[in-house]
Amino acid sequence: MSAGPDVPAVRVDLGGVRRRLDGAQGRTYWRSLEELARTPEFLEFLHREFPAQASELDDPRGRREFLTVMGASLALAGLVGCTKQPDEKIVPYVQPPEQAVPGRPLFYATAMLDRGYAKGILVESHLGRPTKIEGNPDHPASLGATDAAGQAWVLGLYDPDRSQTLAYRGEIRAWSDFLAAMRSALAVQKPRQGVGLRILTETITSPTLAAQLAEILGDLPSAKWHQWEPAGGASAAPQCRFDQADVILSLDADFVMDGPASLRYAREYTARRKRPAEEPMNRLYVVEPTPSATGMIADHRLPLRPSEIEGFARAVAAALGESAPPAGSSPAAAWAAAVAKDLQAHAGRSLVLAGHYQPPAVHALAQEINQRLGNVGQTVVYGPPVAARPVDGPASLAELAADMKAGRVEVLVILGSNPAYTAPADLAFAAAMDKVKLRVHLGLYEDETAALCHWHVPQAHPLEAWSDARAFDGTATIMQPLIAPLYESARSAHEVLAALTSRPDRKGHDIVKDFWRKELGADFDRRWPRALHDGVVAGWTVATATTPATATDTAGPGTAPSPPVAAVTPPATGGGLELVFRPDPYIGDGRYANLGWLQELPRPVTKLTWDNAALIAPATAARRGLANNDVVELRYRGRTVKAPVWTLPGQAEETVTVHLGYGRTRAGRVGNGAGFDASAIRTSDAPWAGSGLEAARTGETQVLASTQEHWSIDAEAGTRHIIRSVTVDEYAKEPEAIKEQTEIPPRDMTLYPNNTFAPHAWGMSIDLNSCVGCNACVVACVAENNIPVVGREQVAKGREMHWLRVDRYFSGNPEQAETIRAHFQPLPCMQCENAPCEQVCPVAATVHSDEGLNDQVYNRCIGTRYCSNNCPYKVRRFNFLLFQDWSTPTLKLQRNPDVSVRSRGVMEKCTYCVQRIEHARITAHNEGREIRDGEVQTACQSVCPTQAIVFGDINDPGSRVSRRKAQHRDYALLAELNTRPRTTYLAEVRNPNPELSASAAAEGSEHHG
Amino acid sequence: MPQTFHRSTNTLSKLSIFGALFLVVGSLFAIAEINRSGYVTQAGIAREQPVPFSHQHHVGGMGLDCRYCHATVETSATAGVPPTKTCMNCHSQIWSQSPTLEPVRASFRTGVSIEWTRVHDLPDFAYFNHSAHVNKGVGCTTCHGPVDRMPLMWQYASLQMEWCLDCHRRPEKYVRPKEEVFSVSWQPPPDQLEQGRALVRAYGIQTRTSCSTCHR
Amino acid sequence: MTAKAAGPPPIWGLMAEFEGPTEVVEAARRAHDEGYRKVDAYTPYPIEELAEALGHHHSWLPLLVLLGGIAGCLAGYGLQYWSAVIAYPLNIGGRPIHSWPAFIVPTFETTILFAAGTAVLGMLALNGLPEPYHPVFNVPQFARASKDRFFLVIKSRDPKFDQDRTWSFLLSLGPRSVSEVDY
Amino acid sequence: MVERPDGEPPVVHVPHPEMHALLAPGHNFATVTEKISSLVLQKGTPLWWFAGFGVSFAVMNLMLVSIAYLVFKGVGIWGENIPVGWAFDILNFVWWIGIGHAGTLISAILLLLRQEWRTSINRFAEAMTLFAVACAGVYPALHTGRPWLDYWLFPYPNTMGLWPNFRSPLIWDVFAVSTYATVSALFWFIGLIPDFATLRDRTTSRFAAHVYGMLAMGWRGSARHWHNYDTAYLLLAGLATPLVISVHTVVSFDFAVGIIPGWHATIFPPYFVAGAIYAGFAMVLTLAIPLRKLYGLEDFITTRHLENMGKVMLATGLIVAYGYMMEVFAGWYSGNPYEAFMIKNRMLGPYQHFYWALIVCNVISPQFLWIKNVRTSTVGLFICAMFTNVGMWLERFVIVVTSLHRDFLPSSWGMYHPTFWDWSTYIGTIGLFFTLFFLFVRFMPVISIFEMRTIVPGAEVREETAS
Repeated sequence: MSAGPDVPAVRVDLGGVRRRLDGAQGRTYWRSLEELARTPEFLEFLHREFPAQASELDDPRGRREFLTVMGASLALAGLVGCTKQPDEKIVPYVQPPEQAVPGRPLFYATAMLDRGYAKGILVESHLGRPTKIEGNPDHPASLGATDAAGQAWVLGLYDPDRSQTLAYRGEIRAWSDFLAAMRSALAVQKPRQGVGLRILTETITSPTLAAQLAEILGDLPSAKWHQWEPAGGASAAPQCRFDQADVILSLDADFVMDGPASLRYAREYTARRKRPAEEPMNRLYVVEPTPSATGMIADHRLPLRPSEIEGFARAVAAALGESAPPAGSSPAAAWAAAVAKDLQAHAGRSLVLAGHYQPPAVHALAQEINQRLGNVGQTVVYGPPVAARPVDGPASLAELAADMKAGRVEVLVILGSNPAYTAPADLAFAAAMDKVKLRVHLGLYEDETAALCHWHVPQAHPLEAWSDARAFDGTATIMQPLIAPLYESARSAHEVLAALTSRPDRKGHDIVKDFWRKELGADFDRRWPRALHDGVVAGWTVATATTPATATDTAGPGTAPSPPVAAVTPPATGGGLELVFRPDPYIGDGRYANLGWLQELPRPVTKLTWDNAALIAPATAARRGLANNDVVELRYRGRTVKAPVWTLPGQAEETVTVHLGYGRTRAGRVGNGAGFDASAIRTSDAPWAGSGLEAARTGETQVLASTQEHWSIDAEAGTRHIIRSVTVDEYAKEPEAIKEQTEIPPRDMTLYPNNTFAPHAWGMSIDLNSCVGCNACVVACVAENNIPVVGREQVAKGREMHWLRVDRYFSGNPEQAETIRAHFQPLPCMQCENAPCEQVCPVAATVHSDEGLNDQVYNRCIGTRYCSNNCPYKVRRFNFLLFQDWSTPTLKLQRNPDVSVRSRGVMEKCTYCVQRIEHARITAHNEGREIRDGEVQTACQSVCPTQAIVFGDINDPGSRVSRRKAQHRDYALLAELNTRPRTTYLAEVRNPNPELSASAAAEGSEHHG
Repeated sequence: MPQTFHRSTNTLSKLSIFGALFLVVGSLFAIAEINRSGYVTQAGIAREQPVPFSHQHHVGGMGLDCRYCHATVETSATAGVPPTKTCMNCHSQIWSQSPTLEPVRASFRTGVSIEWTRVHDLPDFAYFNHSAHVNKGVGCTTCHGPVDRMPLMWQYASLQMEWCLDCHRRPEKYVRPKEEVFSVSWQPPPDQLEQGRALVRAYGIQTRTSCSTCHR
Repeated sequence: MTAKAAGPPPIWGLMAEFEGPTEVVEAARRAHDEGYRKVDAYTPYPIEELAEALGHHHSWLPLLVLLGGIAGCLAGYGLQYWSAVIAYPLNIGGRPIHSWPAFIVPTFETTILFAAGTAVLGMLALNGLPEPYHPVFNVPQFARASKDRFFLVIKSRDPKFDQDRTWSFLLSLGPRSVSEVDY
Repeated sequence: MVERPDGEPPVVHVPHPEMHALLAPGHNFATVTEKISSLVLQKGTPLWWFAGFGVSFAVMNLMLVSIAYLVFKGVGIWGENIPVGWAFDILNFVWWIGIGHAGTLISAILLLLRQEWRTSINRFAEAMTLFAVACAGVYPALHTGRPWLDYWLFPYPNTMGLWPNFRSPLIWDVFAVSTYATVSALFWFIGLIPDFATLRDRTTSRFAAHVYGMLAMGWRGSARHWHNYDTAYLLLAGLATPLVISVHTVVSFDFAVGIIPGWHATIFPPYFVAGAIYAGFAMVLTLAIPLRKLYGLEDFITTRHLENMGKVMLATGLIVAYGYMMEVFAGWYSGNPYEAFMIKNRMLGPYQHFYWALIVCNVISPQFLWIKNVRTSTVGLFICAMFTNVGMWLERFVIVVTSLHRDFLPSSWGMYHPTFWDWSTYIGTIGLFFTLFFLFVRFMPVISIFEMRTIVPGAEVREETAS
């Protein structure tokens, strides 16, 4: 038993869990096993989970301390200076810029990169300040949505910890000095065909960059270009058409959240689940080792150890009459058979896809099955690769490391990559770098790699520089700068590569424009501005840009399925655990580690913030006597790392999942020291999974700040009808049943006059069947509404400031991992018509608007917190301390000028983005018309990949939101309190396969509300 | 037993009780008055500017239209303070040597903006939109006063919330025909209230006193 | 000190000192019967009988307090009605603008406050307090009026007042002492 | 009656017998006056006073430090969070306000009920009330996020054209508590005027004579004055009685008006009032028992006083117990899952030991007061009183924190952990309370002298003279 000084470990009594679940009537929802087990240790843990003392006194994060002091002085200023405002200056332009109208934002089309692939975005700019990112509806990989990381890009631009100066061995140098150094280095290399030159990049889809590289490799044929994508390349992924697929089998593919096409896939997949009664629903099977958003919302989910997935795929293939040997040994043969049958029944309208982290063999099997089912060309397309030169990243990096060790590398140019941190441990990359005479690094931060390089060139943020990139389907986007580089010594990859060419000092703008002048040919002058405006280069397909695929290209297009390489997933050596590596869902391979928005964003399933953990199935943990917050030593292939344990329902037995991207040492003030570095035990031959892991308790414990572990939960959730979920058959039979789960007081049963709202009455509908829990809406809300980051300690105290949260409830039996499901419920302010919060505010700081908004007036609020106490949904957030950053200049540039920046001591909450409503109203009235349906889009709505959120005027029966609320599965949360929420939900409707009734029965509890 | 107090203390002590009451009430009243005075609101106080720009001369004298300089008043939240370029449109010819205009020319030469002192300064948590008002028949002079008689600009109204509310509650007291919005000579007709009501109906003006109208 | 009768200078009154409550009440009655009207008595604690004996029966105070209470009630409810219904009507939690049940509570409090204030100020006013200087304090024995002695004073303003006759009358009441009270 | 032969004191008819129990025999006007006023006027101050005052004052400064840091950093220095938006601040406010009920109750209601035994305890009970209310006032003023804007709670014509929301129980609090404080202060001061006069006439120091003289406002005990005085005092009592009932009713509205399970209960007003009286008397005993010992006031504050207070505690304690019972019953009877869970969570949830400790302190311990020996022993009463003081604090903790930390949506359940600053502020207010109390016992008569005179033998006018 490991009991730390302050935090006791929590033992899960699975017996207790079992007993409770046996006793439970109806569906049981629960959030934490400890709660379910009701162990006394848990109650104890609840008490001492966060040792309470005046922690602000010894707050580890100096910045926060400084800020709170600032806050106090401001507060005191408020005391004395309550009468006069200080004089302000007006500083008009000297020459007015074209287009820019002070007070009206402009939107520019560009793209964000995910593993090098483009996702189209529109960037909102206020007088030249990019403040907010929206998806580009015209872009195939965005369709108007963005992911969480995309929202945070604008914060990345303003990150005060970005590297700001060009340096040689840490001393400031001029760009010209750098060029000189490169010139002399090239002078040496040129005669020797560049044999000593190595260029390391991440995955590259940029045609311009590809062309530049091609040019360089042309001049220096012996030079080598290596690629390393720590988060896993997506080169093997085909293009799927989920809108065409009735039955989908995902082999560990988290397609709704992960990958360059996730936004489009999520949209297409959920589009088939929006009108369950009226239109045929699709059905999703997921096989995966660790719970992903996709798996948690699937109709059927089978947790398998990484080593078993290929077997399962073979079993399916076998059941489909594939020639491959029948895999009777597979643990889930029956399951496989049922799936195969279902796939067969929908031949041509089914889809099998393998995840990024699966070995080529599984991809090959998926491709075989699709071919066999005649899905190819229907639901899935195997096209030419989009990446400039798809390679097997780990292998490429290993080759480079070998060359360096052997002293064959004289000049190493690293573009944007951070191998010193991300490289698998077995390559000892950092050590190998010492052997290189001249090391050059281009990066956004002075990171672990920069520290080891002679030259560090600060990279211009993609929102500051000209470039281009291609989407998963090959569509090209010109990336245009929104703002001149904040730090003038910043350069783009194009400019650094140019330094290796005959024309060293070219501007990124010219490089990109010249490339496209060639590509677009005659009518360039017409197509170029059009491409910039649209965010896509219309009618352009890759011609010469990419260099031909090399031998290192593994699962390339159409290549015959290579036999499973033993090295990739070694068979489970009995006894040991299997280890699964995954990039963090938000900070990825660590590149976003310094972005507080993402660090503080609860992970979709674990709801952990600010830390990664060793995720273990409850039963596995119990067998080993492990519990949440136990720190274990992970021993894997002779390397070790210490990690806190987090038990996760739905995790495959005997597996441990660790996320990459944490344990950074030079990420910046936010990212440093968060979590542990999983790549310390990662090996290049098995980058994503392997067996033979030992987890030994150290006796230490470490508190993990999870927004819903410390908001613990138990079976109460079920009896309160918070989540309502039925099967499609049940829904077809009695659609009314969903509404009738609680008793709603009739509108006229009141002593009060019913208020009417005019001209509009704003309302929102959230479709639980579409929500995949990706949390993009939460970051969008943070970005739009100037919501502060509070830090681990405050999150641990329960003081996170997110106006919108995504609640996650588990259902199913923790004993049978295949029955575990998560139900995601985004919770903004409900904007109750009978708002309990308003009545109790002594100073009328929260009152109703004439259009039914529950206004929160920050400047009137004195902070009694009564409103929050009286809010049954607990959606109000309070500035307990000065959480807002009032001091960092760059962060001020990001703020949305249309939303008040709240200071210490005031309550705040979701306003339905009232600033957007007012903007639309004024625009409409200036044009002499009323607001159109869909003209006002809340931040959460516009970012949502699955369009789960719809906002509009419920006075207008024709509006989208009204039509949504007319559906039978529309229900209001806690309606029995007669709060009359304006935000209502569409119940979940699942489409299980009757064949798999066995597991369906285990989920049985699901089938009664 | 000797007297502890002198005779006079009787009157004094009696006075002190009522005196205290008057003192309290009086000071409260004084505070209320001070808060509304120009000392706090800055209303009616002409502000020093780097260049003594005279609305009286440009508007009253030469009859420049407001929109010549405040170009975005009909389309944006902010009316827009003109760029130096706008000044130079004329002053590259007229008064092109005048020493008082040197700062303008300097700004144009060097590209460094002129730093004007803000005269109308709403708190940051109040979101005012010029276009919304101008397009609904609220004239410039209604809030900014007789600018054509202001040699140096000063704040005309108190800009306090009660002042905003006055018009937001009963716009008919102030609205004027749209074509008169930019006129500095317009005076409310004797039957302003009737005309006002007609205009309120015609322009679809809402009396919006919900908090989120201005506070977001 | 028992001073013998002296002519003018005029004095404020004559004061007789008694041992106990019974004596002073008896004395007061006698003085009243005698026809003296400008008579007052001073005791260390309230004695109901004394007031009757001296013939002041009712006090205006209750009426004042009632008026004060009514004023407070009107002021309290008026303020709430005006501010919530007329000055700035707001839809708060869907409750009616004129939420009279909620307004009762502050109204009650203001009623009490005004009434209590009136009671205190009224009492002081009716008693002519504060009055730190008073002729009776000139009499040395009077210090014991706040301890264990009881005093009866016949003021010179009384039409029947005649220094000598009144003096002897007081003596006839069997006091511990009789003294002149200077202005 | 017997004519009095010579100077010996008159034979006094004996009023209802227990009168004796209210005042030890052998006292007359002079002794009563001398004894009580000497406590104030004595030269040299007892050592224990300096000790007690010193400690209290030090602790009060801890409060000042905490408040300074609070204003400097914000309420985040406390352990509060979402969902537990109120904790020590409001529960201590309610605790203090509750304590602050005994004084006015004793003075007003017992006066109207003609309970003569009140005379020797009402003075310092009222003082205690004022000091408790002062301590209570600290919290609502400081628990806000922006205390420097608290004046917005008062209705005054402002440039924003805004007014408070009179539907909010917090505004009711503002009115109720400020009215209560004012009226109690007036009541207390009126009661003091004649005694100030006594001190004015007793003291030998000219300075003291001036100070007390000013406070006495020239009181000279004229019959006409006493007449109006009695009327005013009676009227104030009549006004204070509904007030004292209303104050804790209004405080209970803070919770009863909310919709949180555990708050939203119609039983709250009566059982809050009962609880307040319960707590108030407990605190009076806590102070009276040491005080009479230290000042040797056993003659004036007799066993019978203490026993009566014990009886009141027992009665109100039973009402409070009934309140707890009804809460549980309602939780079950309502059939409302939220109410039912709230009860379950109180008894078995993470804060269960607070609940059970509360039951022990507030329901079990007062039962000992059925025993006369306990009621009449200072030790026994003191222990019971201490239990009640703690118990009433626990009751407020259970109501405020335990109800908030798990309400409707399990996803937003949380826990509350008091921080150092929570405790320092709370303990600090206790320091403030005793600082004020020590000043009071040093500079003002702790027992109403003129009212004591009225129960001295011989105070009544002999009826025979009437004829």
